[in-house]
Amino acid sequence: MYLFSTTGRPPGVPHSNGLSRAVPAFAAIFALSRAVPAFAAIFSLLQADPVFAQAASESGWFNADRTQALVLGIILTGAILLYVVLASAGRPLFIRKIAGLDTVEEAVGRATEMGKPILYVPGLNDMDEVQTIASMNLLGHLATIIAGYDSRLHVPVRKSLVMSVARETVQQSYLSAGRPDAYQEDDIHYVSDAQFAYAAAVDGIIVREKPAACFYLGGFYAESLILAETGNSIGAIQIAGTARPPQLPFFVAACDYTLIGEELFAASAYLSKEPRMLGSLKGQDAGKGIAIVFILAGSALATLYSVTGSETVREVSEIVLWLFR
Amino acid sequence: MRRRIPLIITFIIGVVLITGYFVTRGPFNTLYESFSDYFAIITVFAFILGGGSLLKIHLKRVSSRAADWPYSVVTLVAFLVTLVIGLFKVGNPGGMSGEILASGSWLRFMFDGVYNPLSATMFSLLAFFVASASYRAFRARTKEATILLSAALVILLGRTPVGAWMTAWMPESLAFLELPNLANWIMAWPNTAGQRAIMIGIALGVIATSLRIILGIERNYLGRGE
Amino acid sequence: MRIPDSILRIDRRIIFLLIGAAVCIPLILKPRFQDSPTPIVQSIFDTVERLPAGSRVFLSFDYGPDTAPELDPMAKALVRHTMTRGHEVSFFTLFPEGVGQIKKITDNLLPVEFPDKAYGRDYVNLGYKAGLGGAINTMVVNFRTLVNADAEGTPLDDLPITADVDEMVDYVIILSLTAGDPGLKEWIQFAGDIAGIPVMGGGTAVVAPELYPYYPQQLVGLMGGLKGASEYESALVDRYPTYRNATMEATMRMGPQVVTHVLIVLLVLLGNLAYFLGRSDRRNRAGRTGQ
Amino acid sequence: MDVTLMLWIDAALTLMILSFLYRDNPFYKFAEHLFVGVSAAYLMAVGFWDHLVPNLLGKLFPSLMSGVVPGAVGRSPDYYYLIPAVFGMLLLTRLIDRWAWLSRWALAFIVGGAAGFNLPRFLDSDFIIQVQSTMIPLVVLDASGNLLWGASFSHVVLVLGVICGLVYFFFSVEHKGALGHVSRAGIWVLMVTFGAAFGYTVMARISLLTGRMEALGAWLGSIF
Repeated sequence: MYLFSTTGRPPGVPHSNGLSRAVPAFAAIFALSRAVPAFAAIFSLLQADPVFAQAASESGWFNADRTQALVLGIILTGAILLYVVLASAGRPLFIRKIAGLDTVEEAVGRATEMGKPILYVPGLNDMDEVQTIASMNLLGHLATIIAGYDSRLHVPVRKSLVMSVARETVQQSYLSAGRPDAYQEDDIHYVSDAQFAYAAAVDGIIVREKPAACFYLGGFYAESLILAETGNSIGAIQIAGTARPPQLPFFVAACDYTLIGEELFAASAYLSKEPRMLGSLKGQDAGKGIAIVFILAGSALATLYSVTGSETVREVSEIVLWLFR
Repeated sequence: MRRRIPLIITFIIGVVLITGYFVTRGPFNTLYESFSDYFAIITVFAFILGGGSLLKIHLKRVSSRAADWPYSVVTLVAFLVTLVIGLFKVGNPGGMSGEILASGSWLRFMFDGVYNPLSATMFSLLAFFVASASYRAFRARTKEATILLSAALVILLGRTPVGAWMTAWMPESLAFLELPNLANWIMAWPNTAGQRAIMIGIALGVIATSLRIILGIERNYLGRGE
Repeated sequence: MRIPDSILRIDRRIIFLLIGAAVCIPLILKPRFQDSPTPIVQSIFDTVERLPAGSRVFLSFDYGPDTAPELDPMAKALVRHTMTRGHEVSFFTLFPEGVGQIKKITDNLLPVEFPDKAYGRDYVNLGYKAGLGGAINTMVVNFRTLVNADAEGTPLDDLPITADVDEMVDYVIILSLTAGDPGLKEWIQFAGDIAGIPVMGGGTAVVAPELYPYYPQQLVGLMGGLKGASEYESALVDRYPTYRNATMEATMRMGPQVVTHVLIVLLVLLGNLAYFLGRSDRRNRAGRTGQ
Repeated sequence: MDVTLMLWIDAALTLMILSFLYRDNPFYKFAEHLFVGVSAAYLMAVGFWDHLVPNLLGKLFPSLMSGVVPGAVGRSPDYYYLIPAVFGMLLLTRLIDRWAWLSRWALAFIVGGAAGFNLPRFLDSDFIIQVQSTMIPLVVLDASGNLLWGASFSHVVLVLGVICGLVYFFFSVEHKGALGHVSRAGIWVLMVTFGAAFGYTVMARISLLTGRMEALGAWLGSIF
């Protein structure tokens, strides 16, 4: 069983302040509204605008076509928020095992035995992409494992911002593993912003250094197949993951393990044990549950109607399916 | 200041845009219309930022004589020349009020003569790599990979007339097994099912991420530290 | 070295040469293949066909030169079809590179094949707008805020074709040729599902599979890659035999497509054969040495 | 511009890039760096003239811009557009190290904007309507009430396929027992999907090469 309890909380944050700790925007607005009465000012300005004043006086503000979206939106966002707040408050949330993550340790061990490096490619995107953020979490975890062994971690990157975040992350991991001496800053380096130049350079690294394990985790584009093929040809253990569906076939076919779409984010939450990520994931699962239940109910009713042609069934289904129009 | 203001901006923009979706009129709707327009304008500045960063990176490389610095000179010259041609509409028959890519303008030449072959050829390289990857890396190693490969082969053959020739001998009663029909069926049903499952999953992921961003729970995009 | 291993280790430049040959030879020999439209393509054709003459059509070129070989044939087929049917077409793009793609049509195709069609009356170029999905949103909530003039800067009111266009819903259909992000997905999310304007179009073969879940509820029809374009061309030639002698690019390009597909299938099969033979070979050897 | 000259430049640049297939070399590097420079400037120029000039400058400074924006003649300035102008300038502060933190304000606008746009649209188009489109009868009958085997089978594949796929992406439950089997079926559906995606991707890449080879053919044709 993989139960994570998240009892630790940052120092200096009182436990009672649960909501505004979980939701920093509220905290920021509360703080600001105490200091600067800008909001009141903005809104009084808006009221003075004749366009606003006229628009406000008309009736029928709500777009009735979107009632269902509103109801479902409230349910879904409510579920996500609820779990985020619960997780932040220290409630343990379960998350399933993700295939591939268990092999990480084995892959690192093998690399150490063979005296070969480990290659980590964090994808093409910059830090504004969720996939890159997830990738950095995974890199941090991997670095902690590597620090325990004696192997080299090589991280070529495409964006300078990603490079600085990756360096910070890896250094932190080595530090927490008690091996700050093993950290080599130059092993995490910028290559090129150009897609194919980057791919060609990483290709060259794979062929020359023959890493024992290659990790491709993050947002990948057309270069995915070039990297996966080359890694495959030197016989490295390959673990890949991306949330970009067009690139998944190449990873699935050429790598030993592939994290498919959301699994990348789940893996990052699974390893980082970040309560808000875990809570959010749980809330998304609630959404999938809603989808499954309604698909089952909807198809069952549609089938029943198609077979019986009964008006009653149709009426019942209309009530049940109102939420999905 | 450095942390709070961005969180508040994100919150206000996010809330206004979501509310504007449900509300048809009133101040929120006016704000919604304006923010939507402003959003588009600000994204243009991202191109300018892109050009600026490019200039900065390559100037640095040239001045520090980094490896391959002469190529940075190529980038710089290409960038500046194209920029001047584009911003001043050099050679444009309509002058400064002419259409940006008007026939005869120098920018049109840069687009048709330089940009077009470079970008098209860059992508066509993938045809070679995809073939080589198919040969060297696509193995039916596991049950999953076998399913993937089988579906891929049906699509590859079924989407060309070869597939029709290969299975033309099939009796009428088995017409649905002819490769083109099988390929179309895979696209219409199992592919739709799989894509839809992924789509619903991604939609929930986007909803959760957007919510976390608007509420300031997710703020990695602001960078770490100060 | 055993035979399977040597087959697996061939220099990949040999495969590159094979692919090059598989593309070039059919281009020289020019074989022509008969195609027929699948329902998902036919429904686009039927929609364009059924619209009353003079319908206002919005055609967005959401791609650049990198994917032009797939999407240009679709653009040409759609322009030929809409012009033949007498629709009024507004060209637009969400890609800066799309500006050049539009110009290829307005400079090279329209004046040659449709000399009687006039700019500003039968078609107009609205140019490029930034903002991705946000741009579409602005057009839906207030069209004139975003688009107040054509690409030359002429105000919309001064052009007969757009003088009456005040809102996005003044267009009866939105067509997009999609290379990625933004494209048909955004047109569906921000315009089709919101304003109720039917959306259809074409996508590169890379993006097409992802768009299938929208069909047929949210997406009227979809041309997927060169094959989809070739199907549309065949539908067009079938209905309007005058086009029988026009250059049908997608149909022409299907020749290399056929040969390379077969080559790649053979490569995959050969690679797997060598892999499995080599694997049992390796296993036997390992058994003999007692490892 | 001279057509023959264009063909030659086109062919030369195409061959420079293709030379990468043999191995990385100075010609490829030259072409690649040229591409990076030209494309960045092209994006800026088109973004400036097609969007910034009519949609920002024309609204802020109509009289100044009347030469290039005919529609701006006689309009009075709309000062609300100072808001996007300021945010845009803030975005550019990232280029100056000391002020770079200010660009977060503009980034916050873009990220918040994307989040605000996406949340309701993905909810509606990619969640609600997708669920609704999957609520289809598992048994399809024709007009006279006979069972249509093919159509019914397809419907079952779609409904069960979506459900199994969704179960695979369930993270808060262990995939054991019955759920494990469903999730396993889900991964198979996903594999068929990826197979289709692979086939289509191959198709796409080949098409692009065909286009390039045609261009080279035109060049060769002009020589011989």
